[in-house]
Amino acid sequence: MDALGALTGNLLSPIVLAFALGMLATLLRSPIGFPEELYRALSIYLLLAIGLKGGVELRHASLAQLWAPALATVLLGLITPVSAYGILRRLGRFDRINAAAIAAHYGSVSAVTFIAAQSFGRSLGVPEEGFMPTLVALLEVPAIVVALLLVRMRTPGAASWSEALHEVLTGPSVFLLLGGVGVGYLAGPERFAAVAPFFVSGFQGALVLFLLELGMVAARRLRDLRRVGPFLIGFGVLVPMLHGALGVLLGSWAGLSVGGSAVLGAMVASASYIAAPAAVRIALPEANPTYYLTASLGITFPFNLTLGIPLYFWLAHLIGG
Amino acid sequence: MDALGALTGNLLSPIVLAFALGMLATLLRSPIGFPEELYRALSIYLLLAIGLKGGVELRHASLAQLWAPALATVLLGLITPVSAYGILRRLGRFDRINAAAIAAHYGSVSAVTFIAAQSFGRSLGVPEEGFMPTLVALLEVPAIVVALLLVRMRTPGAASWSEALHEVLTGPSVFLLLGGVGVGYLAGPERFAAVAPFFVSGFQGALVLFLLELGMVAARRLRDLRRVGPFLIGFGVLVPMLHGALGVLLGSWAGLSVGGSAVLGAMVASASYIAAPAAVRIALPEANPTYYLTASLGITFPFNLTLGIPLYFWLAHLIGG
Amino acid sequence: MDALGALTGNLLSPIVLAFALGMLATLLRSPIGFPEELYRALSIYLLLAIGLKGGVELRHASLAQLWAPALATVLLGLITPVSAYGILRRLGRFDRINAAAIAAHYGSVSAVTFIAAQSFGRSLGVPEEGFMPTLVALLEVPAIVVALLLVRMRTPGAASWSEALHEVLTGPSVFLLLGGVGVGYLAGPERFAAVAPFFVSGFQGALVLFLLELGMVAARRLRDLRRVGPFLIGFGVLVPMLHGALGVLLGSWAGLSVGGSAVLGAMVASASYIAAPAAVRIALPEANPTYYLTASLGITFPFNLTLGIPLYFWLAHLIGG
Amino acid sequence: MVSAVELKLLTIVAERVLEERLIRDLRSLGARGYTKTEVTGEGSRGVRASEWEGKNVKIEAIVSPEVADRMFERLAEAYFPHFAVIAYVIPVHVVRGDKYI
Amino acid sequence: MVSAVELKLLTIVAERVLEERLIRDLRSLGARGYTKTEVTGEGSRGVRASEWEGKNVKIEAIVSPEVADRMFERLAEAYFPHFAVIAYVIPVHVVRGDKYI
Amino acid sequence: MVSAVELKLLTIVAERVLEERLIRDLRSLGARGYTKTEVTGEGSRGVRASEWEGKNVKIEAIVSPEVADRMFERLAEAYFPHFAVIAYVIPVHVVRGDKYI
Ligand SMILES: Nc1ncnc2c1ncn2[C@@H]1O[C@H](COP(=O)(O)O)[C@@H](O)[C@H]1O
Ligand SMILES: Nc1ncnc2c1ncn2[C@@H]1O[C@H](COP(=O)(O)O)[C@@H](O)[C@H]1O
Ligand SMILES: Nc1ncnc2c1ncn2[C@@H]1O[C@H](COP(=O)(O)O)[C@@H](O)[C@H]1O
Ligand code: NA
Ligand code: NA
Ligand code: NA
Repeated sequence: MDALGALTGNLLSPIVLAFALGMLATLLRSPIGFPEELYRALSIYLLLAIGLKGGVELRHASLAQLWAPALATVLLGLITPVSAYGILRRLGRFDRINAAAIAAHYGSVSAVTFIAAQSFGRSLGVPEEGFMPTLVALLEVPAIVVALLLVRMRTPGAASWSEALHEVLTGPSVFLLLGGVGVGYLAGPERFAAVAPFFVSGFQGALVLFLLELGMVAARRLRDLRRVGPFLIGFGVLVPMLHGALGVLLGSWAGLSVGGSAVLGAMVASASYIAAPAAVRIALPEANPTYYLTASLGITFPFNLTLGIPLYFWLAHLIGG
Repeated sequence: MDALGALTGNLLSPIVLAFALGMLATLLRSPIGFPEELYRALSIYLLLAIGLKGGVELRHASLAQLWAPALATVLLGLITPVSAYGILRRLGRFDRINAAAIAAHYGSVSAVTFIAAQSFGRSLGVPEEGFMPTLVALLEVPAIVVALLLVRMRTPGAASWSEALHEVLTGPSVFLLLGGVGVGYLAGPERFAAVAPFFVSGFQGALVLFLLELGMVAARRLRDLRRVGPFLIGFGVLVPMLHGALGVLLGSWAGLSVGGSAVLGAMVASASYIAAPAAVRIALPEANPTYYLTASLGITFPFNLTLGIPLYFWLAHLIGG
Repeated sequence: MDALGALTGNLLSPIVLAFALGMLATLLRSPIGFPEELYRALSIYLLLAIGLKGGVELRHASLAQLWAPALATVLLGLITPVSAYGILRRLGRFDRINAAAIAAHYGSVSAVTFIAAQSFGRSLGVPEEGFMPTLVALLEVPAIVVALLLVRMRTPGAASWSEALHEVLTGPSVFLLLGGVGVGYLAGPERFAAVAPFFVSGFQGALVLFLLELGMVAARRLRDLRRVGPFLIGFGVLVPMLHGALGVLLGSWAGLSVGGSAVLGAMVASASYIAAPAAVRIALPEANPTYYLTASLGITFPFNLTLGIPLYFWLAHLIGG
Repeated sequence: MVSAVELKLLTIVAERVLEERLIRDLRSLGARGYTKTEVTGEGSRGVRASEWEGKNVKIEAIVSPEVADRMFERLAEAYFPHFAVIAYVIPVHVVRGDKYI
Repeated sequence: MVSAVELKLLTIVAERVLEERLIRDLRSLGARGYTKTEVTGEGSRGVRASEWEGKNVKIEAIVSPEVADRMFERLAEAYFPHFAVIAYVIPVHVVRGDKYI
Repeated sequence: MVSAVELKLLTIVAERVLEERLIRDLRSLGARGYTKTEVTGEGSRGVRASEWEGKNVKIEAIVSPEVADRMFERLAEAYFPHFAVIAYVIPVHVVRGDKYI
């Protein structure tokens, strides 16, 4: 694999460029007026689309293929919040609550990073397994539960714990992903064909629009970089690399293809910024959102999108290629 | 025709599954946050798209083919509100005003049911005539007028009658359908080709998104099932079957194909929940919206979508096949 | 070239018909409820799409081909506000401020008119050069600066001049056009292929929806026709013809193809109704918006869309064909 | 200090289907302008026709006390019996208030 | 003239994540209805979880003075320490105000 | 009872093009926050540049009486002559009102 070529290819992909354009818009204070409703509409569309495609392809997967990657995913969902928490407490000297809040984000997964990794793999001709969207849903929940437990063991009585759980489980990303998987699985490839032009052909282009807006949002987070301090900035780059390597490794052990383990690596490396913030805001209101939002959206997401994803593919190639 | 196979095929179609997923979202209180603007955008798109396609195909229809189905449609638009009204008054013991309000809904037509029937027919390889969208617009108005007249003959002076009529005639569904038909007819197939990818290829997928939201809305109506009583629940299932059979029959007499008379049956069986509620709210404010909305959206629409449509196709097949 | 056939062809194109349907909706007071967010979403999509396509094609253009048309465009952006201003002051007896405000609009460019001209040319088989979107961005800014200078030379101290400039330069149309060009250029044709179904195939259809809404907006402006007086109505038809002829001529001299000079003519003939109104409202708040909005949106845009564009193509054909 | 006139801020929250009619009534009873917001809400009454469209409208108008009173009466007689409507009045100080009377 | 009861208009602006909870609290403390508007804003506190979603909610409820007081207390104890919330009360005259008490 | 400070609720409805400038002015004159709503409306003046965009903005700020007065003056001198703007003030009781002064 030509690592440098792949990296350039990624940096010049329309979705990465659109993200950069969005950042530029915020920096120039360009009043593009991207409607929030369009942003929400696009996330519903993207989540449902990957769910549907994943569901259709899930039919080709046997339980024998599925169980090991699923187990690896759940394991990663249990380990990574703990490793993130440990690093934040020991090395970063964060208090218990903020450490748990950030750990919840880094243990969970960003659906958009998953999509970007998927697109990158396909552009390289290294596709991932069709059942991966199911794994995204599996990876999303446990870390948030673990992270909240880490605080709860010492701080009893947070009344809204169950609310936070309900929030994650029924939140848009888990619900639409799993719902899409269910619909796609039941409908099957033939009946899916009629809706494919909308959900498959339009997908990459819709992603460009979405990343344009996400770039604007991420750039707004950059303004807080100074307030989060150098430790969190380093954390936001190094921990994804650590988690990503772990994901690639376990994925490869679990029998995933090169594309599959690279995408799993990207998933594990990513930090949630939809499900986790909502749940954490409810369960740990004392935590400072500046920390977890700036780290996940301002540092880790751009890092993964540009450098991380090619890196995880390169690793997967080394290990499994 | 394999009735059972067709039924299963319908229940497993992406649009029916999406509707069910939407209902599930409401039952689980999942905060998907479907923007209302997306819902309105999708309805404009869907109505315009069926109008456009209908208009392009209307060019192939001669007046000789058209007049009999058109006449049948208008007749059905005059008869069905009266039959619904009679049943509600005699058997259901509804007062004059609520009976008329419900009758207006069951005499008029739901464009989404039409679209679903159309999709079902095509998936079976039994397409309907290309001029059907024109008939949808024709069927939408008379019933509402007749139903309001039924009350008005006894209750003079409702000041806002003309407003209600203006509401139906210029309301989004009649206007966009007929407008689309006009544009499609004038543009013709060649000039339409450039916009076809947007309006034709994307159609089924957009319908999936739309039905996801409609499922959420319909499930909210289910909460009122207890308040409307068993009579109206039975009414919401049996009257569509009665009207549907009538529609299939008259359609078949008027010379429509099997697909055409089945789709006409579904149209006649359906109850309006866009044009009629708005008009009735204005002209008959004393009527209780819980009755007419719950019946049309909570009972009849899901019934037609799942069981009704295959039934009307089966009937049409028996009669005309 | 069959001028009459081309004219009919244009009048029967789906986008012109959709514009007419939108006007009809306003005249009939039809409550279609087109969400403003959809309108904004469509403009972002359209601007980005033409930018992207232009950027991809810009790769094929050499600087040698580019410099003359670019120079012609900038020249036209400097000349046309002055000519418009002169006509308004001398013949129309407008005061300095309103003359400058209107001149800013007629010197700048309407992106939708550009798109419509482009579509028309392609339907005729007379495509324009691929780098034209860059010229649209070039044409947008100078006229507004010149027009504001025309007032400023006599009226010192308007504090918000720099704000107005920032508004134009970072406004959605310039930013998204140029941003799209940049992304398309860097990504190149291969990487663009993945997003092409979304941005290319869907384009014409999205334009239909957009013009439906624009028709509604333009029809609302028609109500003010009486208030702007006969001079401005004549101005709104004749000045575009003058500027359009100038554009075609200079474009042809600069070496553009028939399609290219016709499209440049349409661009120069068009009056801005996005960038200019916002900038003028800030820099010249004393100017009466009724004048410039009604002229550009109520008169010139419909004129160009229906008659102007075929006219500029006919002219370009005469000169260069 | 800038002169500020004391007037009434009349607020009406109603199902969307009434929007046009309420604005027509307001104008005919003497209001010189209004501001409209799309809102949602729940109240004592059950469903309404516009419910599945998801929104109500809130109409706010700066008016003289007389106009507020007249509109209150109109609401009570024409809208309250059958429609989901709520209305209230707040005294406000308005800059250049004379143009609203 | 139409009878108008004097009541309180309680307004709460809060980050969106609190919406459901605030409405539940309002209902449980005695409010009979509310009107909700999507808003944006800036205040003294920094970021909030919902910030990147871009919106806050404004909840307005016509309530009796006692309900307003109870809700003020609830806000002070359960929300002010950790959330971005602001709340204020205005006396209003409400048509048919008796149905809101 | 929770302490509630009496302050002013300043409301400005203006064409959208003014949004940024109004907020900048508010901040510079001493407001510590604001809440913004997208609204539409009609008034005495005719068209405005933003009309075809369809919306105005409503900016609400809890401020001290002095800040309200200063902003009234700014509005009267810088905005009223040429722009579609309306502004009014209402006295309100604010929970933890001291943070807004
Ligand atoms: N107590 C209240 N406070 C604020 N808004 C209310 C209240 N009650 C009702 N509303 C609003 O008025 C609409 C109609 O209320 P109702 O007629 O009681 O169903 C509701 O949808 C709410 O938007
Ligand atoms: N002085 C103020 N006036 C009006 N709204 C405010 C004010 N301060 C804060 N807000 C609103 O309350 C939200 C939370 O404010 P804060 O808790 O100060 O960050 C902001 O996003 C604004 O919508
Ligand atoms: N009397 C009024 N009551 C409430 N809002 C008003 C009133 N007059 C004007 N407005 C609002 O202020 C904006 C500008 O008004 P104007 O400057 O009179 O054109 C309008 O678009 C309305 O949103
Ligand atoms: Na992770
Ligand atoms: Na019917
Ligand atoms: Na021009």
